[in-house]
This record gives sequence, structure tokens and C-alpha cells, in this order.
Amino acid sequence: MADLKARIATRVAKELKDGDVVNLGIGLPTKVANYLPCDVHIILQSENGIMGMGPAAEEGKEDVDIINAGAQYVTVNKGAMYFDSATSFGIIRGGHVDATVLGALQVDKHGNLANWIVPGKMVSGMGGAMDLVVGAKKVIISMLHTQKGAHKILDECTLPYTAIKVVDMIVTEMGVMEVTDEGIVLKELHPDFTLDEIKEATGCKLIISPDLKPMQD
Amino acid sequence: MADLKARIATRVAKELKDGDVVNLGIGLPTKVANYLPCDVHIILQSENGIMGMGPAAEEGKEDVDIINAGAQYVTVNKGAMYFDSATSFGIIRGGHVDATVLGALQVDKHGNLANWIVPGKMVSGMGGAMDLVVGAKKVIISMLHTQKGAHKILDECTLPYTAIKVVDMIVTEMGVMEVTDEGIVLKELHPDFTLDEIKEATGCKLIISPDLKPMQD
Amino acid sequence: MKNKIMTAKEAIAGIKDGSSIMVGGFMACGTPEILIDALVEKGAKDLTIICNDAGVPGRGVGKLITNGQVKTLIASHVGLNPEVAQRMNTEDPGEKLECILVPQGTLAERIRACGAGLGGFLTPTGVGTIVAEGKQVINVGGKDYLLEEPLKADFALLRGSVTDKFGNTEYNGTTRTFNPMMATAADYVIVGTCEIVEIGDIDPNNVVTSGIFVDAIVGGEKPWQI
Amino acid sequence: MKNKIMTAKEAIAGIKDGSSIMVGGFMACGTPEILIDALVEKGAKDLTIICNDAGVPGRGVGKLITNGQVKTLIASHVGLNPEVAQRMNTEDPGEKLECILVPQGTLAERIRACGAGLGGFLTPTGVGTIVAEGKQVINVGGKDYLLEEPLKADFALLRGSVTDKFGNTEYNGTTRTFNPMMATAADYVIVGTCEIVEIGDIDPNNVVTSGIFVDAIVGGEKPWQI
Repeated sequence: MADLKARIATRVAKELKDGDVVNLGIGLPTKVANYLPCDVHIILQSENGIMGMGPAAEEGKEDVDIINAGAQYVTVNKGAMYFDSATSFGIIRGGHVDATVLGALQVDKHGNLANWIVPGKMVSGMGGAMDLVVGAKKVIISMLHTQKGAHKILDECTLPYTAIKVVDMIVTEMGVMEVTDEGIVLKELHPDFTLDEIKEATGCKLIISPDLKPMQD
Repeated sequence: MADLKARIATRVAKELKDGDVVNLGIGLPTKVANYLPCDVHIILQSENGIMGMGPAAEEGKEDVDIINAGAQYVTVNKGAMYFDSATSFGIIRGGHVDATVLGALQVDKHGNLANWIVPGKMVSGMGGAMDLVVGAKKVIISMLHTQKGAHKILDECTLPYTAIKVVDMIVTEMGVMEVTDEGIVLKELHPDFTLDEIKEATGCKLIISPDLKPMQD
Repeated sequence: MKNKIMTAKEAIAGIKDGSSIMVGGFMACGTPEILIDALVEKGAKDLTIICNDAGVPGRGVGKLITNGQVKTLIASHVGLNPEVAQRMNTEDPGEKLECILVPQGTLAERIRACGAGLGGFLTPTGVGTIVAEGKQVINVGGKDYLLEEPLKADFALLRGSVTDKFGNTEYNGTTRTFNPMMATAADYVIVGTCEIVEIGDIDPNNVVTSGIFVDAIVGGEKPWQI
Repeated sequence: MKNKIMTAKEAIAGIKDGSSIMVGGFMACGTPEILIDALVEKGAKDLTIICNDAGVPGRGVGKLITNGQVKTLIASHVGLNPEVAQRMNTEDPGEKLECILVPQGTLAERIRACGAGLGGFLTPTGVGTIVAEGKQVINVGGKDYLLEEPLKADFALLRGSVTDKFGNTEYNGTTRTFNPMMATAADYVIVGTCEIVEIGDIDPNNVVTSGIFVDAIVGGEKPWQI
């Protein structure tokens, strides 16, 4: 599992360009920063008020006034800036974040996203996710392809939406997909899987790119 | 004339309470700050981005980065703050300015105000006036009672409105008036004038306060 | 000039059962613990709390929830405080917590709109989702937006890093979060601050919250200890 | 990291006839004169200028007006520049200036709304006046508001006091005015600044405009001399 997540994070990292402003969700997305090529420097935005977030704070050296959106003590890089929440979400909604990487419960062929609520279960709230996926220039979903065998990539989400028509790209351990007006296009397939396997693991029709490439670890 | 303006400014100054946040318009209103009782300290807001504006800068000691809304070099008092225009007008529209003092071309019995445009004449623009009169808790009009004999206090403004139903008080060289739901109530009459004189100089019915007082210089 | 410096107990004296209170901070980073503690001691009930989140048990708004003082919580995220779910699902009406979830950017902007005298704003966030229920959808330039309305409160409890005696305040690091907007959107604003300085000690270029918004200043706030 | 430091001529190279340009400042205090000078030299015409005012003759936007480069001016106040009235009233179509007046708070908020991804906002300012003509009136909580829409531009010319090499900028005194909002609302943002410092030299608590908004940095801006 750890290897699969590393694979996903590695692949997502290749989507980020030098100088990009990026907001990484909690969990798997946070790991993406560890897999950037060394000539690519991105600027991390944290919605609780940082532009230019750095790595986690070393134990014993935490500044308790500086946390990330997951309430972990972090550092900031040179050239960072702190701001209030209205400013932060102005940056987010205003299209000034080049990419956001988030997990998902479900994504559908229209690019609709469900990642915040399972009716009947404990509700934790949407936090900044609804704003992020609406505002970021590129929305990359990084997740395991299925949830204990159940489809997560669907014709239509069955869970309540986080937002509609927002997902640009899906990266899983099986492959890399782009959401287009025609539906979900498989651009890369990981060599561990066959086309039939990824089709079976997907709840909507996968359009196979004529230019299909192998997904690299 | 200078005496009349001093009289008006002196009377307006009595309306301001210690600790009030006040925005003074260009011209006569600016002079109000010179007539405050010595135990009354107000906080001047300047819409171009100052809370806590001080007196004009001494010649030769100007900081060219610090001007007031009339483009004059000013100082700031201890405890001042600079802000951007969105913040400034958030303060203004948000009801955080206790009083604004402005001149007028016309005021009517509904509290409608016209002070920014004379059709056919050079248009200078409303600047911050429309926001100020809508947002300030108390709108005080300080002006000469008539314009070369023409009425300025009317049944209905004939010039385009700056805002509707915003004027709380009018201070002229002849008296002090309050705008109420019933119309304009004369609260103070200056001893230089008779009731008939002020009525004649006014283009709408003046309700005489049962508690009419003399206006002091 | 009016003295604004007082004890936490004095500062919160006006808070009553049923008051609405904005609380600054994000996961309790930027929340004034001394003011929360005083409010726990006072025990005012049926409060409406407006805060980014529910804090965590034992910190920030979490203390008020544990103490059963919160009737309604308006927040964007409550996942780090499991007690919220328990109290949302309880059958005991005296313990029951109503939780109104608002997207974080919309929450911040609604508070700002109130302070800035706006009647509302159009946001793309939430269009097509359950957040849109009951709200006007307005199309501008071919794109749909939700009309979101301002949010105000009776009180705001803010956490400053440096505050002068007039109330001008600076916030360090990410403690800034919701504090500056909340300063503008409540009738009575209390700053619990780490350091009180003389008027004039803060560079006018660096003041974040103007003292005109601040009604009470309480010293002795400390960065929360790990 | 990409180098953003360049000459004024290089920075404005992309401005063409017909471009829309936001210009920071208030009566030219906070306007980047070196960028204006470069634009005068370049001579691009039919510009739409968005600025609080028209500057004064010989300063700020006033220079562009004198040089006949402005087709449309969107501003709140033009009274300190008598040339505006002359050019508004001229019969010569080549010299004709169209002036669109917007209340100052609405102008600032429209620029902010654009940068913040909002579809518009409801303001009480202008209700019942000619400013309301052609605009939707929306009632919220029993009060009428105008729906005002966002305002964007191709370029923004800002004036910084201290700017690091990434573009993080501080503004001194009242030069802040419209600059920070404009930084967020234009496709290409140029800062003419008084002092360029190394990345890390500005306290992250005191940065006003983030470098992410800044495409070009031009040094050598001076406080205007009296």
C-alpha cells in the first residue's frame, strides 16, 4: 500500500511545474511535495494563511503560532507570507492557485467530485475543499482506484457533490486519466495492470487514449 | 464669510464625541477638527487609507508617501494605521465611521443629498462621497444656508442624488436642523437671524422644535 | 481616551445565555484561550459559536462544547473534534448540538461582508451542491454563482500577538486566520493578546486590526504549549 | 526561480494599443511614475485606464491623458485634473476621452471581487442614484443593494516601497491605496518599486502583496519630489 501511494505521489509530482502555486490536501496529497524533481520548486499555499509553506517543523523547534491546514506544526520558506482567511480564499477562488491535489470518495465522467460527506456517517465538514476545487486552475485527484473493490470512478457520483465539473485529472495506482468533454480518457496505464483490469475497476466507460503510455513508478 | 464658516465648523465640532471615528470632507468640513473642545479626541479616517490622521505636514517635513483624500501632505498620530482602499471602504460602508461631515449642493426634507454633480457642468466624480454618506452612522451636512440666494434645503432635490435618505443633520450659519421622518426640524436658530428669515431662506417647510435654542458661535 | 484593558472576566461580562460569538483561530491556533477559559467559568449557555472549526477537545472552542455551552456551531470543519459528532447525534435535547457547515472561503467572506457593509456576494463555491439549497443562484457573465449573505455576531473573541492600548493588533504567523474579519463583524470585540504595548509602538504600516474595532483588551494570552 | 527583475521598457513590452491597465495610487501618491514614463515613451494608444482618479497634469495617469493615450478612464474622481474635462468635451474623436465614474468604494471592491473569484457583490452605495442605472437591485434583509460586478484588466502597474526578488511587496503610508487589490485582478502585474531586497528580507507577517501575483519588478521608483 505504501508503495502504491508513493507511486501515485510520484506521478502527481510530475504534473507540477517550477514556480507553480499548489495546495496539497491532507494525507496522500501532502506526500507529493516529497517527490518533486530537484529542479522544480513549487510554492505551497496553506488555506489557513500561508504562501510559501515549508516542511514540517522539527520536534522541539515548533513555533506554535504556525500550523498547516491539518493542524500540524510547519515551517515557512524564505519569501513566505501570512494572511487572513478572506485573503487566503480570495487567492484560492480567484484562480491564483495553479493546482490542487486532493483525495476523493467518488469522481464521475463529468468531472464531478464527491469527497466530503457520506450520508449517515460522521460529518467532518467540507473545510476549504469546495473552494479549492472550484478555484484552482487544475484539480488533480490522487487516490486508490477502488475502495475495497467498490468503484470510485463512476458515470455519476452517488454521494453528495463537493463540486460539479471541476476535476481535470485522476491519478491512481492503476493509471492516469484526464477528464474531457467526451468523458474520462486513460492516458497512462501502469504495467502492473492490463487494460481489462483497469476497465473492470472503473465504473464508467474509459476512453483509451490513442497515445496510451505506460505509467512509471 | 470666514466668520460664518468658523461658526458652522464650531457648531459641527460639538456633535463629535470623544473617541469618535470621523471622516471630514474637503473644505469647510476639514476645519471642524480645529474647533474640537480640548477634552474631545476624535480619530480621523481618510478614505485613501489612514485611521488616525494627524494635522497637515509642516512645510519641508512632508513625507510624500502620506497624503489625505484632498492630496495634501499630512501627518499621522500615534496609534495610526494605513490600509488599502477595499479595507478603507469596508470600514466606511460597514458602519464603523461614527460621523461624516460633508458639504452639499442640495439637501431635501427626506434626507436625500445632492453634492456631486451639476448636469452640464464639469463633472469631477463622486469619489468616496456616495459610500461615506451611506455608511457613516451620522451624516452631518455643513454648508452655507443658500447659494447666492438660491435655496439649497428643498422639498425635493433637483440635482442628481448622491444618496437617498442619508442626511441626519444640517448645520448652516443660520441654524441647526435635524432630518426626521416628519421633515426637517429646526433645533437651533442663530441670533443673527429671525425665524422668518431662516424660513424664507429654506425651500421646504421647517418644523420648529418646541425646544428651539439659540445657536452659539 | 477610554481604558480598554481589563480582566477576562470583565471583558466577557456582557455575554449572556443565547449570545452569538465569533471565535478566531484555526484548529485553536489563533484562538484566545484565556477568553475561552473565562467563558467556561462563567458558564453562559445556548451559545451560537461561529468559528472555522470545533477546535480540539481541551483546546479552543472544544472546551465550550465539552462544557455543553454551545447550542449552534457555524463552522467549516469539525472533524478533529469527535465530541461534535456525539453531541450532534445525542437524543438529549439539553446536550444537543446543531452544526451548520459552511465552506471555509464562504464563511470568511460572509464575515468580511458583514464588517464591510455589503448585503452579500456571489461565489462559485457550492453551486450544484447541497450548500446551494435555499439560496439564490445568480448568473453573471454566463457563470452561475450562489448569493451568500453576511454573518454577524454579538461578540468576537480574538487572539492577538501584539496589541497597543488603543487596540491596534498584529497577529503572528497563522494565528491571523479568521481574526481580522471577525474584528469587524461583531458588536463587541475582545482581544486576548500576548503582549500589550504603548500606543505608537506598532508601525502604522504593520497594524492588521485597527483599534477602532476593539472594545476590550485582555493581556496574558500565551502561545499554546505543546 | 524565474528572474522577474527587468527594465521598465521590458516590463511594459506586452502593452498594446487597446490594452486595459489598472494603475495604483491616489492622486498619483502610490502610482509608479517610472512605469508611466515608459508607457508614455512607448506611446500605446486607445488604452482603458482603471485608476482611482486622473492623477494631476504631469503626474501619474495625468501624463497618459496629456499624451492622448487614454480612450476610456474608469475612476471615482477626476476633479484635480482639468484636462479630463477638456478631453471629455472635445469634438475631435481622436482626442476624445470617455470617463466612467464609479464610487470609490465600489471601484475598490469590484477590483477585489475580480481578484477573489467572486461574481459580484451587493452594495448599498448608489441605490436610488444614477449609479444604479442598468444594475440589478437585490433586497436582502429588507434593504436594497446594487449588484456590482467584478472588474479586471490586462495589466496592472503598481508602486511598491520594498519588494523582494520574488515580488513580495510592502507599501509605505498611503501609497497602499488601490495597489494590493489591483495586484490580484490583472493578467500581468508589474511593480515599480523603490527598493529591491533579497528573498527573506521581508518579515512574512508584513508582506502585503504576495510575489505570486507579480510578473515583473522594476527598480528605481522614487518618492515623488515636492
